[in-house]
Amino acid sequence: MNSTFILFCRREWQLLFRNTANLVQPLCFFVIITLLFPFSLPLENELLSRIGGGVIWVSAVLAILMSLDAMFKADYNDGALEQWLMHPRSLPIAMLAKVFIHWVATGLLLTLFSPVLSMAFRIPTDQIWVLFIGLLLGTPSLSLIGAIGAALTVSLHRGGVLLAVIILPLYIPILIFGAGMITQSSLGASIDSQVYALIAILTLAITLTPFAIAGALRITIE
Amino acid sequence: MNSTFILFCRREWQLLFRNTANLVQPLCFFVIITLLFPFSLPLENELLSRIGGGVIWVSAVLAILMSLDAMFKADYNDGALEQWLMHPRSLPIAMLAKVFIHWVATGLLLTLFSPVLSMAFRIPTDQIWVLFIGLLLGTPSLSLIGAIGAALTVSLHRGGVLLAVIILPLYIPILIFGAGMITQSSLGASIDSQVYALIAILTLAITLTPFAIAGALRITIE
Amino acid sequence: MKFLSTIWQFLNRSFFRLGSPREFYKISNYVTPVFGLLFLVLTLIGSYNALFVAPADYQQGDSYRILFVHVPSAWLSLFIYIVMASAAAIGLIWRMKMAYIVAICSAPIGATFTAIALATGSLWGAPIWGTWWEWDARLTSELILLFIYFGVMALYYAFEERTTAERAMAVLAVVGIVIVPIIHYSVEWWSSLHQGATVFREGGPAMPPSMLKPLLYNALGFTFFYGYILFLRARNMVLDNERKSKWVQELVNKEHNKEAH
Amino acid sequence: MIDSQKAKEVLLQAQELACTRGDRRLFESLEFSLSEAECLHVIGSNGSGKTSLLRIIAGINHPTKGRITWSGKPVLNNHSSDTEFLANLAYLGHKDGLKNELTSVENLSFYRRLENTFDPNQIDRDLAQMGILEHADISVGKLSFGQRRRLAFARLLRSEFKLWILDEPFTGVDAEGRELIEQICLEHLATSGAIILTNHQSLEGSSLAPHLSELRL
Amino acid sequence: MIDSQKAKEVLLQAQELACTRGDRRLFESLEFSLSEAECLHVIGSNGSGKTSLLRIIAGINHPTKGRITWSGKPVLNNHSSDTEFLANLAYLGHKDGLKNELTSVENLSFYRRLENTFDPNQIDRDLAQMGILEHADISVGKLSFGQRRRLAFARLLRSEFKLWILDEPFTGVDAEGRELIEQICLEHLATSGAIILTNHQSLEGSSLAPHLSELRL
Ligand code: HEM
Ligand SMILES: Nc1ncnc2c1ncn2[C@@H]1O[C@H](COP(=O)(O)OP(=O)(O)OP(=O)(O)O)[C@@H](O)[C@H]1O
Ligand SMILES: Nc1ncnc2c1ncn2[C@@H]1O[C@H](COP(=O)(O)OP(=O)(O)OP(=O)(O)O)[C@@H](O)[C@H]1O
Ligand SMILES: [Mg+2]
Ligand SMILES: [Mg+2]
Repeated sequence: MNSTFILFCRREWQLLFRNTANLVQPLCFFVIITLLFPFSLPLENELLSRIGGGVIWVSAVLAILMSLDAMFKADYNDGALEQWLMHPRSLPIAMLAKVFIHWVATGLLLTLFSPVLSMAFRIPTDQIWVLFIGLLLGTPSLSLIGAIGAALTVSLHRGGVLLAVIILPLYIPILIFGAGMITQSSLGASIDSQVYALIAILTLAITLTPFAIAGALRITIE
Repeated sequence: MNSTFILFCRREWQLLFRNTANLVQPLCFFVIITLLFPFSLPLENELLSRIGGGVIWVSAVLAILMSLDAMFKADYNDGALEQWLMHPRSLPIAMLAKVFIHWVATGLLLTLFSPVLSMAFRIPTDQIWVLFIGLLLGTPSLSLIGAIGAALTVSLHRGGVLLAVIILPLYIPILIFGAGMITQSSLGASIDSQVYALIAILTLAITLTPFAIAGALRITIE
Repeated sequence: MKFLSTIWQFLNRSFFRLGSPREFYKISNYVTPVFGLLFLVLTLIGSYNALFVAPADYQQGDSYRILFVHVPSAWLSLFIYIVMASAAAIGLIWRMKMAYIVAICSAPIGATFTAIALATGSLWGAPIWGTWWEWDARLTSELILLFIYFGVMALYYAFEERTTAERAMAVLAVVGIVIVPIIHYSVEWWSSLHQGATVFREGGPAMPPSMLKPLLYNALGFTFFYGYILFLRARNMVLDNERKSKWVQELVNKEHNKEAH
Repeated sequence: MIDSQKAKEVLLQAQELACTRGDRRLFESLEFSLSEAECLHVIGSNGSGKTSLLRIIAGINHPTKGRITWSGKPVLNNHSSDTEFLANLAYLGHKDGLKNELTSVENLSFYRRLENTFDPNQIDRDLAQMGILEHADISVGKLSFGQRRRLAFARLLRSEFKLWILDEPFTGVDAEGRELIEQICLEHLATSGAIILTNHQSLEGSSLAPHLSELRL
Repeated sequence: MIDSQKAKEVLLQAQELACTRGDRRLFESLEFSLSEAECLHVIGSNGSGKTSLLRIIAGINHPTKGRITWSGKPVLNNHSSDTEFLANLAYLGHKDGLKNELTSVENLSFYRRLENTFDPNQIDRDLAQMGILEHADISVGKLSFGQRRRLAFARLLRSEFKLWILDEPFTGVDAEGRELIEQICLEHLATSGAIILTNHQSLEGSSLAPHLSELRL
């Protein structure tokens, strides 16, 4: 069981680095979306710093969302998924590994990068930490939940947008807690409840979503 | 030449309606992205109405962007693009038709829907019109320019994010003019220069991009 | 003990009987009109009482009467989701065709009630809160519910193969259930404009009986309306899905003969 | 055989064709010509460059060196604006250009319209000829592998292409379908068309034999 | 032939299998059994349901009705948790499960690791056996159609699967490759494995003939 996880991690990791573009793209995307806002809003520093945290969260959600579509597509098209379905190894564990590497390449990377962007938005230093922790706790859940949607839409030709439509509503609670942390801390209030909520969501997601993903794949692949 | 346009329009239209989900998804996506913001920002009406126009523009750009990836993917995978390349009919005209239907399903639809969202953001009525006209003039250019990126990345496995990275910078001028119109009009200033700029971009895009798209396809398909 | 097991067996049998499309169709022949009738009677009584019997509110005047539509629809929007998700889960676990049909037929009805709750809430909010929309926890979570309903339907219609479509839809419906507690507890967990639980709360309803009675009548009436529409839609779907089977062919022939005579 | 073909017009000529993929030189100074009513069987083991050659002729890939002429006129380097050549060319490879979402009829109609040879009755007849009329109204994504190959081939019926380029046209079709396709190819050759094809089995015993010439890679 | 097989253990048995795709009934009350050292050739014209049958046996699709037993034990409805059966099963269809971005060696290594039979030297030997060692280090997306099919087949070498399910294993491979594959199948049968395959040409003349039994759809 343990080695299934490692085996799949290894494979995904290999694939990730085979095309280094894969590694930097979600990050670039995150940065670009974030930077679109200053272009489209009236230019006032105070306005920017007030909405900065929210914008970064929304951009993170969108960057992850846009990378989801490709998550199972290639494996579906070339028949690799069929082979895994037929294999006695645990599919949920394998999928957990896949999602884990996906998170490393998207969520983790952009979390690490978020402080830089925060500075561009002139977000105060203490709130930068809040943002960082929120993203660190929130993005794995985004990858996990998103993978369910990716699995459900893998056999559809234009799944990309449908994926967004079914997954975004499920992302909203995470967004509310994550972005809420920033609003709270800017008011000087405690952020404990949000942190607990994010941890609870993450725990649930790690334990339950692998089964949902595996189940969804078994359903959609025929 | 004319009939090439109609022939391809017809085909795309057919494909669009074969799966009605395709038709409503970009719109849903636009609505959902727009609605993400209120969740992630401090709740103040005055703040919302100030950033509303910009948010709607950014959402439109992102909704179109996310639908671009699928534009040529299916035709590439099943070999239809090869067949068109080999055909004596004008490829640029054919591609113009493809983009036109894409725009109808994305840009036009979400332009028509934008007034409703504007109301949710409490944007004043006169600015709703400004937003509407801006989107109507701007979104076709977004589809056209985006199609170049879609054509360039069609043969890549994870083109989606790369596409965004290469296209978004090209979108920024349109975004600046489009969203600038709203800022200008909220200050009571004239929006003529932005309107002219958008019209100029659109004219250029319609005349030039079809050739760029066709050229890009010839390069990337091997 | 024996008694209990008999009951269990009976329940089990009837459960699986309902699970067969043919049995369902037979039963629905009787149940559908009953539901329709109950809906009419209850809603008429409820609405009469709501409009003419219940007193005007001392603060809100007559505008509060929108409550008699708003609250039942809001409850139903949640109730239908629970029914849909449970049916979906049953379908996934026991591979029961009927459960999927119930789930997919519930989705548009649920979405409609959600839309009605949103619309009436907005209408009501305009005079009470001075705004028809606010990005407040209760309201936004209800809006998310609407999107989840849309997502479930979009997913179903995106697949060509029916069996795949219904099972994929079922997974999403089950996953989406998390929104229901969020909506219900949103008023407690976050400070909200929307008022807290007024009816189903500890210490009984905080509402005079003259208002409570028509509310409950309407709520029950709306529920039967849901049942009525559900059965109508499910009947159609059963016929469509089973159009190749013998019993539907026989049914069609019978109808045909009737017309011929 | 050679004598009878000398009289026919030479349609396609390749001179000094060379192709390098990655580090491997697939072929070099390849020369051949193709006349009317001739069927060129490109033979080679796996990876010898048959598909590459066919795609070069079709203008999808580019040769490293060499020239191709069509009825004596050189084909432009990138083919793209050489409408005369393109109008005479049909390529059928492993990918078939059919849309999964559309039905057989819709797919075929699109290509017929593209080629200005659209006629709804004809389409039905063509599908019937290929033995897939029964499945005309289910979406192509649901067809079996062989049915799909048959549909792809149906495109070539009654079209005005003079040169057919077929990459392993018999993959996936059953014995009956194979005969059918050979028959259709024969008819095409009889109307002074030309065919370039690859196939891993020898075609010597087939009905195409009298028209066959071979090119070994 | 029949006598000699009676003695062998029956591995797979299908009872009353039925499959409906869309509105079409493909087969009904299909019964067959497969013993050790037996090669079942599923024969049928295009669209007769061969691929559907193979995928049902592999557990990728679901039958409309019927039961499958493996060494006497019924296979669970959805296969998913029937690890004993799954561990004995290899399916090779038109899609091959190879990653375009990875090289042949990397692709093969992944599957070998998945099956706990990883050994780097062995992999090189297997690629050499399939005649693609030369291309071991270019990414699979660049292989020719036939090379890719050979690589897909290489997965089956030295694996512990008892039952091979092969959907048109000879498509795209050249004559030499075909012989190679037949040879490998023979070896598998000799070690009391079993094979179910489809192929559009008859296999009567091939080296598999002594083990062959036919199932007509
Ligand atoms: C768009 C605006 C609104 C939305 C989306 C909305 C939504 C809902 C929902 C979902 C419920 C059911 C809660 C549950 O059962 O847990 C509900 C109940 C209720 N709503 Fe609203 N509402 C809105 C506006 C209003 C307004 C303006 C009022 C009046 C001031 C109001 C009064 C009530 C009452 C009295 C209940 C019953 C509470 C109970 O006993 O649970 N709502 N609403
Ligand atoms: N999802 C589906 N919906 C409807 N019909 C389908 C579906 N999938 C396959 N079919 C039909 O089932 C039939 C059998 O398909 P299958 O792929 O099993 O045939 P096959 O015997 O493998 O044919 P071939 O020799 O062409 O590979 C075909 O007529 C096909 O059109
Ligand atoms: N993009 C590429 N980069 C590097 N090498 C390539 C590329 N494309 C193809 N090749 C190599 O070129 C050779 C010829 O490929 P091609 O597809 O033309 O062969 P083929 O004769 O059609 O073989 P098959 O009988 O297997 O279809 C192969 O060895 C392949 O590995
Ligand atoms: Mg080839
Ligand atoms: Mg098949």
